[in-house]
Amino acid sequence: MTQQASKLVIVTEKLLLKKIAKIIDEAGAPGYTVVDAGGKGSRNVRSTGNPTVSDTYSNIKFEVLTPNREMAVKISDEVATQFFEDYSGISYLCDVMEVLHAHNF
Amino acid sequence: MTQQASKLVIVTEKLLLKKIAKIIDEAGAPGYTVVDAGGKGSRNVRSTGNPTVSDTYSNIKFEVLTPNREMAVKISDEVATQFFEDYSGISYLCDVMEVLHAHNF
Amino acid sequence: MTQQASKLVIVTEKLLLKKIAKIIDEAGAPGYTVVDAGGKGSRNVRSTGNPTVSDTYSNIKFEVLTPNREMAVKISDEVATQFFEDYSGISYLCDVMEVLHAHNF
Amino acid sequence: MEFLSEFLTLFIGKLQSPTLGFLIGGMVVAAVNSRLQIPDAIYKFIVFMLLIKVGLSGGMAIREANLADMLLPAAFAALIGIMTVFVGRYTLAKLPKVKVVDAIATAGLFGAVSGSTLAAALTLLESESITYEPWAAALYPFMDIPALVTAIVVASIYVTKQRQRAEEYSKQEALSTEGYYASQGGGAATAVGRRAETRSGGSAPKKVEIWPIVKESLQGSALSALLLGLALGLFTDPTTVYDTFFSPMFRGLLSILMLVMGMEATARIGELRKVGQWYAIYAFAAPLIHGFLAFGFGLIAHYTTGFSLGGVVILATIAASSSDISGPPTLRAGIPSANPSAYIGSSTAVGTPVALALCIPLFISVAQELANHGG
Amino acid sequence: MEFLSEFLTLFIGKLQSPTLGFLIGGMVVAAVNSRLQIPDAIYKFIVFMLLIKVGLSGGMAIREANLADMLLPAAFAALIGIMTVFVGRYTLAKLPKVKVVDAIATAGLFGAVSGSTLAAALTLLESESITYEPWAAALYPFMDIPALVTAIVVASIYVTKQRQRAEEYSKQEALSTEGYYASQGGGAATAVGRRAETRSGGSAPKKVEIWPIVKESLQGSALSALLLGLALGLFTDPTTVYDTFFSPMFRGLLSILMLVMGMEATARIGELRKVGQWYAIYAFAAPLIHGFLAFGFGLIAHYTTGFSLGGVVILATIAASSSDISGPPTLRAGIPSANPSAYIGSSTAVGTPVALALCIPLFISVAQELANHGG
Amino acid sequence: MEFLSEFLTLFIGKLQSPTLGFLIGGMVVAAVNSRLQIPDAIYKFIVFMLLIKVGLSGGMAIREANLADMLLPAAFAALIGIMTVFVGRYTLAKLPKVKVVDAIATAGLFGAVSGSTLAAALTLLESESITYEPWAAALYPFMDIPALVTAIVVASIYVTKQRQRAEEYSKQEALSTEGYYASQGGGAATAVGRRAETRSGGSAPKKVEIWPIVKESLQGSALSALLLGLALGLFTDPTTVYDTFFSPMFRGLLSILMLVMGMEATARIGELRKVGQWYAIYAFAAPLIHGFLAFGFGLIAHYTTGFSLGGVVILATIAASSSDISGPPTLRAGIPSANPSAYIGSSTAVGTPVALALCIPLFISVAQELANHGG
Ligand SMILES: Nc1ncnc2c1ncn2[C@@H]1O[C@H](COP(=O)(O)O)[C@@H](O)[C@H]1O
Ligand SMILES: Nc1ncnc2c1ncn2[C@@H]1O[C@H](COP(=O)(O)O)[C@@H](O)[C@H]1O
Ligand SMILES: Nc1ncnc2c1ncn2[C@@H]1O[C@H](COP(=O)(O)O)[C@@H](O)[C@H]1O
Ligand code: NA
Ligand code: NA
Ligand code: NA
Repeated sequence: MTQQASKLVIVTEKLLLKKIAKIIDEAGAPGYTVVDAGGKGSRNVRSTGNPTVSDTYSNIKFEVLTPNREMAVKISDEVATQFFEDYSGISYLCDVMEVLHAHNF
Repeated sequence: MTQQASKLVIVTEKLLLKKIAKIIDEAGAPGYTVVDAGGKGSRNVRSTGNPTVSDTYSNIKFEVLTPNREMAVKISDEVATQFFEDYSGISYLCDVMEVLHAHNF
Repeated sequence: MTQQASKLVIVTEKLLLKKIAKIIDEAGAPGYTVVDAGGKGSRNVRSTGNPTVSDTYSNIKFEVLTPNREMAVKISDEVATQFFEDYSGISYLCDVMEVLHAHNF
Repeated sequence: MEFLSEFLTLFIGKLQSPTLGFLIGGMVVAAVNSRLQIPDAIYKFIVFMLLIKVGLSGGMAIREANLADMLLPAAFAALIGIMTVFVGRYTLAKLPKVKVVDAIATAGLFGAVSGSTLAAALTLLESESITYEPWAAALYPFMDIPALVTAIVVASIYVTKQRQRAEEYSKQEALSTEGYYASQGGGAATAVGRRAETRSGGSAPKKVEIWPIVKESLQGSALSALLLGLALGLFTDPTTVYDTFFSPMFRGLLSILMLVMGMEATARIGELRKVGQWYAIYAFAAPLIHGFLAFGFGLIAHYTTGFSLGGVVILATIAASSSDISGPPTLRAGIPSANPSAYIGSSTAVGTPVALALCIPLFISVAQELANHGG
Repeated sequence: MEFLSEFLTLFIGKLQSPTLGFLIGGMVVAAVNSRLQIPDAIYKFIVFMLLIKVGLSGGMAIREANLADMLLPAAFAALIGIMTVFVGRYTLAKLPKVKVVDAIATAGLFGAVSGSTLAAALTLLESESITYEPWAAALYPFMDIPALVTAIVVASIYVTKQRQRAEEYSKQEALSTEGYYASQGGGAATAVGRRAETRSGGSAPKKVEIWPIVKESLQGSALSALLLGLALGLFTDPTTVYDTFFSPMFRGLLSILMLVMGMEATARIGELRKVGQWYAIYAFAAPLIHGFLAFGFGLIAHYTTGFSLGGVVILATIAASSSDISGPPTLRAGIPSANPSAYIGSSTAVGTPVALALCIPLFISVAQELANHGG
Repeated sequence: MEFLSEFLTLFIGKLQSPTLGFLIGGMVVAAVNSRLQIPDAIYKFIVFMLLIKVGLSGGMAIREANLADMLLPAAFAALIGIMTVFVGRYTLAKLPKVKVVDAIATAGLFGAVSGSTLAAALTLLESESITYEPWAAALYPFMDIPALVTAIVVASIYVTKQRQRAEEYSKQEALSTEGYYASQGGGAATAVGRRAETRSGGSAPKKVEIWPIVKESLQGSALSALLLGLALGLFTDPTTVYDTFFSPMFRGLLSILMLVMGMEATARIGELRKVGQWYAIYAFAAPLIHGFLAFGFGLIAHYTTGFSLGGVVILATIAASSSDISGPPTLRAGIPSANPSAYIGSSTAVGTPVALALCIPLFISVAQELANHGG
């Protein structure tokens, strides 16, 4: 019952959490996982007003397993079009060898 | 001295942290990494009584590098058999090109 | 405009956050992402004085997308040489199928 | 007539208490989607502070108390905790579209006790200068633990029976168990299904062990803080630190906790909606029913052994309250097949607000009426 | 002459206030790279505590107040909020190397209000026994919201116009828009560029909706806490909890918040440096200019409708302050193309310290002088 | 005889202090696997509050003090800090199965100072109305920094020597260094080993720089908070905020910190067990030995320069205490090859409880005896 899948990774500003979750949902992805992250990229800023003296991260990293490559690319395109002009962010695709156990694959 | 390995990823409810760590240990895996995560899947619930108004995540994500595919599958099977009937969770396998530096590989 | 890349993952003690970030920067990597992590490996200790009764993690996990394998190996070698004798840590390389959207690739 | 008007005046006065104001404030704040948040660390710390204070004051006062007086109320507390579960088993669980395990878990949570509701009742009793036994707050575990244990045991028996029946059935039909699990678990789908046989094969009618559940309850953060406070009050002399720190902070921290409970209630309404209206009705009625049941038992103790009317209010409050901190994880571990949306939603979104806003003022008003008219 | 020496004495006395000491302490602590940290959860909770206290005391006092007196100062507050943005639009935005959207966002943040600066002013007024209207703190939203709304509207109009011009140009030239975006966005590079056409194609001159911005502001954690406090003070009777908890904690928590603001200021200096010196100059001058502008308006209200001199100081302070908590996320969402380094850096690293350390003592000294000489 | 019985009475009275009660309570809570937790943010904030309060009160009082009196005790403090390391180097490090670097690091941590232990001693001194010099708490860094610096320097010299010897050996034998590292580092295995040559090749007998270690210590969160408080007490007038906030909260926050220390101690026992019994014995004896050594030096200052007996107790306490917050990261960075399980386990699981529960009451009792009998 194992099966192949693609894993889409999106790292971007925490501010966009809800909006990106909505895009992923609407694309029909079976689920997603999100973790708090920090990082550095082309723009050196991803502050949203949190004190920098506190050590909270202001990025988030989404990982979305999708049944096929197309869905992943669609989500990534949508996110990049809507947000990556104005916000920090990166998205890339990994191979998942196989999904071993899942409720929704 | 680099070598191939499999990476098993398990995302499930935080409640199970200790129990899953025990399974991984007992399977003989050389180690694991765990991060707090949030997410959405087939069941919409992974609350364990934390206030939802606080922004803490209630999932965890394990990543286990195993020396071979069999060990990863064994851990995943064990976890799924014991928990995935009653708890949210997903597990999948990634290719790791090579382990560059490690104390226990 | 998509392109192949390598993903270097380094899990080590939180104490080293700034020093490793510096190594990554100096190697010329276009960016990195870092998350708080817990874990277990060959040494059972990665405490830096935090109360263990608090549930904060004391590891960190770096993920660095690099344009080629060489840069990843270079970073990993540098980190391992400087730190892995005395500190807990593991580093490994994953394939990234393609970088879909990025500001700096 | 006069009783009623007097009662209503009392009751309305209570509604203006800031405690309740903060609760409603929290509900409104969450309802208008405000980004106001009380950080999780603060929330946890406040709960700790309140319960250790309740414990300390109890422990310090208990030294002079005659603990034999506690016997009857404690027995009543345990009885009510157990009854609550069976009430739920034979009302909520019988309703259409309500899954039996979900109903049992919900009843267990309503039988268990909320530390914050208890704290709110103590504050109001003090404002109204109603006296109560110093050990009354220590009735908490006597109701909490029996309720959780009963719920888990009842659910286990039910699940085991169901499984046996299903197995017999599957032997007869020689069918895959997949269909059964799909219809039972809701979310437990294919990838897991194939392992179900192995698992259910191994589950011979196994006994539920009670001690682990009791231990799990006692280890919960709320009960631990309460018991720690009791012990410290009993064995050390914390008067200075109590008077300069724990006691003066109590009222203020409670008000903030009420805010959190209010925000929580609104935030959880959605979860409740998913599991259906019966839960909402149960969650509204249960605190009142359990509370007045306990009030009745309390009055028996009042007339026979002189249990104070303040103590009766406390007994009724812990019966009316439903656990919000330590209960859910215990149930999640003990009845894993029950849907947490059902019980957490019912308790947090409806049960707790009803207990705080209706039950406590009601119980106090009734107690005052009884006192005035020579109770 | 005498006025000046008296004033200097007053002013120097204020510099020794512990509030300011903690601010400077925080700056030093961060400058020497100390690992001292105030956890984020604590910081958020302190802000909540301060603003709910300000709200509660306002709400409790407002009951007896004549709210008609509030009309003129509130109108002035809104006017100043709006003017601030236009001042920035026609000064900062015209300077070399300053991007127009960045300048508008910065001006919006300086028009908005800082709850912590307001709290510091209230403490100092109380230490100096200067009276003010109980509702004066409620002027906060009347300046905050208009400033943010104006900034977002002005920026949107500007961006839309630029885009239209660019499109016409690109039609003429039939060139890829990539060059444009590269020069505009700075960081928005190739991978994104290819989608720009699709996007800008769809953006017909769309109207900016104002209500969502107002809502977003009101939902911010700072304003929410203030309004919640106001409502609770108005509709319930929180005297006990206010007197035993919120009021006594105020001064202490404020001092810790000042420490955080100081640490923040130093930590953000680097960001400010990246965006250039003009921002530093604006951030230094703006609090003084906005503050004295508001002081002038306040005096009009003082002489015409009897607005107290303490109230004038408060009006001047909220004008001088720049938002540190709720403003940035609102702007980030409302003017996404503006660089947050510019506005957060300007406000936190220079604007807030100037408002706290220079403006408040200055305004109070002037008010005292006016009072002494028959203002 | 009479002395002894008097002393025992005093000592037992101290054991009932709530401070100690909370410590033991925390140990029990952790031992029974309770899920009670004090969030990390709260823990960090409490440490900050305690140390800034100690600093503030010191700073405010120091103004009138004659700082020349501080010279001798400060010199003694530094001396004791350095001696501690050498005591460890020539006792613990010589024991079987004890790695030399681990022993040096442990000795360094026991030489360093624990802010929370210091705070507990100050509270007890106040309860017992024993006076002490206002600047006595400022002896902290004079012992803390020399101890850490000495430990790091001694360890570096040792490691460099070992490495040179190993290199000479490896040249003779022309063997891979892998074996050496495997036996030395324990965990540093193959994948890393192959790079060892490159690295050790480059490590010419390099000097240890002292200033970075001192800076690292001063930048630690505990010392930073203490020094910040000192500076604020000295240069501003924080009386109001001190009296309304920092001082009244002290005792309560300390009790909670004791709870955390107790929980920590139990949680770390496992780590200690792994590194062997010698560490446990050292960790039990060291606080007593260091403490009484310092008590002796303190008495010299008492009889020669009139250093108060309260001050002697403070000097003895900081000697007995072992660092729990800022020490470990400094050592981890300064002696990376030492196993943190060894030193953190020894200090937290045994050293701190012994210092708190045995040493402080002991020192105070002895001081009181000396005072009563004309010390
Ligand atoms: N090469 C990279 N490897 C890993 N993460 C990256 C990389 N580049 C950017 N990121 C992440 O993506 C975020 C946004 O990148 P950017 O839009 O380039 O500022 C950064 O804050 C990082 O967390
Ligand atoms: N397609 C997916 N991609 C990434 N994470 C997922 C996916 N499906 C489920 N998850 C994660 O696994 C958890 C449990 O999933 P479930 O058991 O389907 O509720 C979710 O909360 C997510 O964190
Ligand atoms: N096999 C593994 N799989 C995943 N993470 C690992 C593994 N081995 C070690 N780690 C991580 O690397 C850290 C350091 O490992 P070590 O240096 O072996 O103690 C551990 O705390 C884990 O977080
Ligand atoms: Na109950
Ligand atoms: Na302003
Ligand atoms: Na010491």
